[in-house]
Amino acid sequence: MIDAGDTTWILISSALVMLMTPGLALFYGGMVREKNVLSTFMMSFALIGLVGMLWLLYGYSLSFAPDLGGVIGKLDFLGLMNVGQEPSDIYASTVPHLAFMVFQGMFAIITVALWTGGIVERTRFSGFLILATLWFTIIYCPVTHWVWGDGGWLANLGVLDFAGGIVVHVNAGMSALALALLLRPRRGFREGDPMEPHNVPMVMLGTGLLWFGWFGFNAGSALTSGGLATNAFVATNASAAAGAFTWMLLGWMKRRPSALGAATGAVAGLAAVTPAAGFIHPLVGIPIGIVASIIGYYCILWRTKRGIDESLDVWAVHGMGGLWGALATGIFASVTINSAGADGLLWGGGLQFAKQIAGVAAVAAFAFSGTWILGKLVDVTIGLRVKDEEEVVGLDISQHGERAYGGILP
Amino acid sequence: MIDAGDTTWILISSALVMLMTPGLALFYGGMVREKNVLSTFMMSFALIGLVGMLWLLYGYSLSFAPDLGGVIGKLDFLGLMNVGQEPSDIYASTVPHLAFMVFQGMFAIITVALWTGGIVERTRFSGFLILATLWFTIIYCPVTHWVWGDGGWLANLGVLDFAGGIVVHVNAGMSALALALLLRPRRGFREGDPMEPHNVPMVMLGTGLLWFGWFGFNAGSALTSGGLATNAFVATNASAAAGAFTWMLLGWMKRRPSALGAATGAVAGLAAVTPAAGFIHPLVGIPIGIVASIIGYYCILWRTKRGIDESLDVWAVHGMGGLWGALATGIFASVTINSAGADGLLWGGGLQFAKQIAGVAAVAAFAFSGTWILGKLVDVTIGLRVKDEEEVVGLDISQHGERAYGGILP
Amino acid sequence: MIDAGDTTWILISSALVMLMTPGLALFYGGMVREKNVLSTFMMSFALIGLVGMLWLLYGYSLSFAPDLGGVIGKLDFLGLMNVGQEPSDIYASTVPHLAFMVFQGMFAIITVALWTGGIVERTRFSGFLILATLWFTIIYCPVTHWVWGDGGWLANLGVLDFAGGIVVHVNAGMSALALALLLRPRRGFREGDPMEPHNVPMVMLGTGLLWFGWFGFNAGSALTSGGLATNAFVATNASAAAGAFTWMLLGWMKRRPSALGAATGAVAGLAAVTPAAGFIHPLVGIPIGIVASIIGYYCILWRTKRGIDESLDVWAVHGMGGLWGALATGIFASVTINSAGADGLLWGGGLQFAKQIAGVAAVAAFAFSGTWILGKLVDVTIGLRVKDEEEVVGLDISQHGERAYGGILP
Amino acid sequence: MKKIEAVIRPEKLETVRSALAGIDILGMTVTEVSGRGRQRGISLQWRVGEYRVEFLPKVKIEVVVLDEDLGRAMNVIVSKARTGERGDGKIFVLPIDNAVRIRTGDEGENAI
Amino acid sequence: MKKIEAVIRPEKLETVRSALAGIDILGMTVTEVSGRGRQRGISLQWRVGEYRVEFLPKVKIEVVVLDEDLGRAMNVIVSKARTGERGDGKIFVLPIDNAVRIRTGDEGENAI
Amino acid sequence: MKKIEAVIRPEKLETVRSALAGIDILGMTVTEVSGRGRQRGISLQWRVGEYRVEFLPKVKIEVVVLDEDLGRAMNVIVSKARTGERGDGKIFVLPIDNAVRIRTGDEGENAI
Ligand SMILES: Nc1ncnc2c1ncn2[C@@H]1O[C@H](COP(=O)(O)OP(=O)(O)O)[C@@H](O)[C@H]1O
Ligand SMILES: Nc1ncnc2c1ncn2[C@@H]1O[C@H](COP(=O)(O)OP(=O)(O)O)[C@@H](O)[C@H]1O
Ligand SMILES: Nc1ncnc2c1ncn2[C@@H]1O[C@H](COP(=O)(O)OP(=O)(O)O)[C@@H](O)[C@H]1O
Repeated sequence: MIDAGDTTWILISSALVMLMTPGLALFYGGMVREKNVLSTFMMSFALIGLVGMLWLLYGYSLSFAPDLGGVIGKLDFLGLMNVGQEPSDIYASTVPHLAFMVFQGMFAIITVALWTGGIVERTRFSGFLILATLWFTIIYCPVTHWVWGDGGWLANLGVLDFAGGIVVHVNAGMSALALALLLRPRRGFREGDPMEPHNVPMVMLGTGLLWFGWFGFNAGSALTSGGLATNAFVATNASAAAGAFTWMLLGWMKRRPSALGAATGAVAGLAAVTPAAGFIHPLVGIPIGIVASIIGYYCILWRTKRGIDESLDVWAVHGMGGLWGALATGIFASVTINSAGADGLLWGGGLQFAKQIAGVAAVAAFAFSGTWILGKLVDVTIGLRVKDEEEVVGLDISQHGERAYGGILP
Repeated sequence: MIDAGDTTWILISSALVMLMTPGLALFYGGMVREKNVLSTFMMSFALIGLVGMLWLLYGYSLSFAPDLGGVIGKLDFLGLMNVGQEPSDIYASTVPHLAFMVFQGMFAIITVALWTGGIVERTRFSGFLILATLWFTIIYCPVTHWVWGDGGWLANLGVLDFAGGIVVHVNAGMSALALALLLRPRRGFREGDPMEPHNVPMVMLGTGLLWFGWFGFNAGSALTSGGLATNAFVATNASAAAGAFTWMLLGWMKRRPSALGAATGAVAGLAAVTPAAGFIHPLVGIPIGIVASIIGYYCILWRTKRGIDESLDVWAVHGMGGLWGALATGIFASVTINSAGADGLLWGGGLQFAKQIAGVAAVAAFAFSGTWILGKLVDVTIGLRVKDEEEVVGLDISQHGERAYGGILP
Repeated sequence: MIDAGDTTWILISSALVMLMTPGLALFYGGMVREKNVLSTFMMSFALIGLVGMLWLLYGYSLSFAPDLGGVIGKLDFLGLMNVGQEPSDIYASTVPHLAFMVFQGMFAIITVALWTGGIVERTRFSGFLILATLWFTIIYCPVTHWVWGDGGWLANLGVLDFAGGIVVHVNAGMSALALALLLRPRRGFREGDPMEPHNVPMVMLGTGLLWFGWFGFNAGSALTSGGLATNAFVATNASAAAGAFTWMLLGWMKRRPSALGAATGAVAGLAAVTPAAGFIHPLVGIPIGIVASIIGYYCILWRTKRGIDESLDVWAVHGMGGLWGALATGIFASVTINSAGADGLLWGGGLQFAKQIAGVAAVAAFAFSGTWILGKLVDVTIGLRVKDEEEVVGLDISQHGERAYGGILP
Repeated sequence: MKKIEAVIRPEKLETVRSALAGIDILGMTVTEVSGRGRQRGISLQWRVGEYRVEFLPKVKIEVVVLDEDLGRAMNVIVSKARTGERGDGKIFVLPIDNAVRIRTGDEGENAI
Repeated sequence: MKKIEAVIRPEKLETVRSALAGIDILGMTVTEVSGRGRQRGISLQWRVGEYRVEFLPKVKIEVVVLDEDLGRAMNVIVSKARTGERGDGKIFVLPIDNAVRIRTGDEGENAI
Repeated sequence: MKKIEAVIRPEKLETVRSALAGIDILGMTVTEVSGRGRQRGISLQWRVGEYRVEFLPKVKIEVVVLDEDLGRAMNVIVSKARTGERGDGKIFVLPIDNAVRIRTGDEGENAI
């Protein structure tokens, strides 16, 4: 039976998650140099178009249609076949099946957009579009099916992932790392060129929109309105707040409380609480956010020292944040919060903790290696990196034939 | 009976549509030159104030009060008389009458704001405010009554317009064209001065907010939460995605995939799917978006060649997009999607197709000629175009006494 | 009993109010000079983190837990004890207690953020954080309890404050004034240095987001979806529209219709209608907005002439706006709109008007004097004002070690 | 060789540029600057009242020309940039010791 | 006629401008520039750690003065722009061959 | 003393800066400018088709050097800023009458 309140919740949550991709474009776009702003934006905006269509055509089916061997969905939902205004038999029984479908579609878009942060300022746009299509099809849809699809093998195993800590963040984070290693650093990165963010207020605005949208992402994942959605909402805000504040303090201990740091910490907290939000007591959001920022901070330190140009730290912030959150779910989850969940380590659920490790490990390994192979494939065929001169001039001009800010004018 | 879920949906949809006008200000403001940014913003923001009040005072009554001869509403709802917390007898029976009223008011605001895109960078602010008041009263309210008012002649005829393809987009697009022809091109336009967009990221952000808000615009127009709203939501996203991607490819075929192009295509897709979203299968959003971008692209090409300075292409993108969408409704509409709709050409509904043509033609002709007359009237009395020196210096300084970006400072 | 529609409404309203703080950061950040943008942003963003956590830990309890002597809440809700997925016994009986809690938390965050507008461009970040913590604990939580807490003495007295005209706007406005007087003007302020807003489009975007979020603030304060929420929604929009338009005209009478003025007027209208929105006929929003702008305009004129550098006019716009709105509630409130309200002066409710005066006076006096004392305390211990050189160089560099816009680069 | 530095109104840039192109002077370097002279700043609107900005946006054109082109170039600039109102700007002529075209290494007059 | 090019700290612009106005030197052109000298850049915070920016924001003031005003103008600038810390900047004096006021066409010393 | 004004491609700034630092020339002032020369602007994408921008972003480096360092400095700039394509830019050398270090008041060659 369709419930109007629940449907409103899923629709507005879908809209909120949609807004996160423009938010991400601002978050990323503010951190690159002026010559690569539009290129960075387009890696997000083009996906709202591309993945937005592919999801309807076949992505939803591969992810959520009846199971084939635990690894992939069948083609029952191809081109929205059997997906209509009535609720699905399996998922989200109080909202139209189409609403569940489009809500999930917004997750697909932003997950692909997330890993673009690892390879900004040097990626060929044509190669990127091919890679995004392949990645969406071969990495995203299967992983989603494993974890969230009815009959997926990780779902069957009992791995908990409330809103995508594994599906979205570990997945995108490991993929970004693989691609950054494959593509090698930007020119000048190892030489210590500054790579100064061209517009930090743009980053802050992006952070605000991400935070706002994340309420749809996490609390919407309850798939109904009510106590569970509220629980996830509060936990999400707690972790984001704690993450932002912690990262600010970490920077302060070394020197100053930086705005860029606070923004990064907020996102780390949001990513980390994602898998847990609907299974934990809301107050647990605070330690989750604190630890997410500490992990993220030191992971960036490590990757910078190693000369790895995973440029906007998708791996450190989302990948490691999501990993920590998935494990934290295995520690703090409680059936008193969500009876469909499980008890974590803290309440004697050692097995659940092991399952969480298994789930993270499987997806991390698959995402890293699969993405590396796909990236290599695209690189040796179409080419995934721009020519040196194109990189030097900037991708806005070289890939898109335009520039972000118009100049000397009548 | 008031339903809490439906009311929440209409209230949040109203908020979303309200946000579209600031979104439009960004979308337009990023495309003009630095000296005219605030002027462009103010043509939207002043309307949120002006039309926001006029709607309450008399606009809602002219548009939706009991019918007078099929052409206009009576004065029963003047100053919100008889419009209260209880549902209306006629419209949206599950939400407070005031909610329906304010939702519709947000449409009025953005429709007037839309056509300002045709005459940016040269319009006198005082003349503009008078024109906007006249246009709202003499063009917008009647047209709305014709199509959506109980007893309006186009409604009686059976013309379908789910969320305003005709009322909003054809209407604003044709009006923008009339005014652009009347006001003549900006200085330097015919000489080929660049007129470079001063801030493309601002355009992209505006696009993101428009897209986000459009979910309220289209899916909110179901006036209840549930299957139909969801259908409209999914169709909307599909068309926007297809529009964005198509326009990007069109630019690429000539040279490069441009960000400005993708943003334009998204808006074209959104405008085109507006009249159709609640009558068609969601997947039909894809061809609607594709065709909208192709039409828009070639219309801009045509108007540029003809030396017409309809500056930000309200006619090509919204007007022609809305026209195409209204016809597409006559082709693809199906009563299996919406039993209150009709079957289109494809399902044997040839008559419906003819009705759609009639509806578009009537509104296009009325909007174009009516607007031209109103514009002329204002131009010869108060003046609608700034003086040459004012245009050269820029409208921010000359009309508003301020500038967008502060300079050399202590 | 939890209602899905109501819960959706409170959750989305919470998200909307959360978005207001980044909106405020833009609104304020655009008005300061380039060297202080990030500092201004951080005074808002740091609070989303800090107050976001403190609210969960003890703020909610001090504000809303069972009453202690009319002045403060007990510790029953410490660390979210007794605050769960079930509705509260006392507040908002159709939504989870956690939802009411988080909705109120978003108010706490933005109230603290509001008064930062009075002391931008010269405040030491460390001192600010301490002051914010003290202010939140010693001023905000008690005042909230007085007005909204079950058993609070102003609530018992019958003072009406629908969505925070007193709790939020009078409170923040008087506090900003006290701190501005304490901290003294920015260097160059009295000498007439221009202090030009560095980015007015950023201010406009902030205004748009504030307006959008304010629907959650005011209409969400109905705590259920339905007629009352809708009434508040419509009144809010009416007042904002009237405020924006009026301020624009005021500037025009002197010289030109300025964008910055329209933005300021919108916020004045929004602040003023806040206490009234759920008690008055929606159309009364118009005179409330008009008068709010007139009051705000002349208050700024007055404080500028007096050489008071209450830099971004929190006192004039929010404080005096909220004061006017609270009195207007005592004039225009009607039980036909809200049976839980009262009749104002206009309907014979002279006593209610007196109560409103009492409520405003009590909070204004407490906020002004309490804040002055707290500010002094912080100033003489840790220091609340940066050193002269730090102020001259700018707070972005001196307090946060970063700059907003990156420069000359490869 | 001489260097012409002309500070003009921004809105005159396009006219001046194309007039210079008309006499075959193509190379030039342009900078957005802020200037102050007899035209003493401008007052702008604020929330209430106005504030004064001491510097106005101007554009500085730098053109290095051969001695024989100097007169013509200056005449073109003066005639095209003039409105007759305060704030039209100034032209300064500076001596140049040498010039090099980086692409080829050509020096002196050949570099222009 | 001489042209003074002074590269100073941005925060000193207002002081210098009004001091020059005090000795009746009103005309000037100002540019936001980036400079490097003994004060070798600055390190800024990033998400973690810091990065170095080689160039610091400075302001360049260009004032063309009559020969007899040169000394006074330079003294004013030096005294008003000085903090005594690295990064105070430099003043350069360049010869000027000619000047024209665009509004009137006045040449030479009359144009200043 | 001479002043070198080099207009170069923005992407060459870092190379030139560090090469100059290599020969111990540290002081310099850099400005973002727009230039036009043989490389005649660029055409950019619009919604449909393209539009032409007459001026391209360039960077102007100003370095005041002692006469004896002039040749070395110019050689470094020419060699590091060259790509061989149109648009590499120009170097101009201007005479300097005097220089002052604001911090200390040192004049002439001591100020460099
Ligand atoms: N002595 C000067 N030195 C450098 N620049 C100057 C000088 N006088 C004027 N300028 C520049 O010329 C611009 C126009 O000067 P102004 O005195 O307003 O023009 P006019 O004399 O034609 O009325 C100023 O804004 C400034 O940039
Ligand atoms: N040789 C030079 N040529 C051009 N500009 C210079 C030169 N030396 C210094 N500058 C400019 O002067 C500014 C201040 O120089 P710096 O050496 O830091 O000052 P100081 O010598 O007073 O400590 C630099 O940032 C740069 O813009
Ligand atoms: N005569 C000139 N005066 C001033 N600047 C010039 C002149 N010629 C060229 N420039 C500057 O040098 C830049 C490069 O010039 P260009 O002719 O494109 O280079 P090249 O001759 O090396 O191909 C131009 O963009 C402009 O900024």
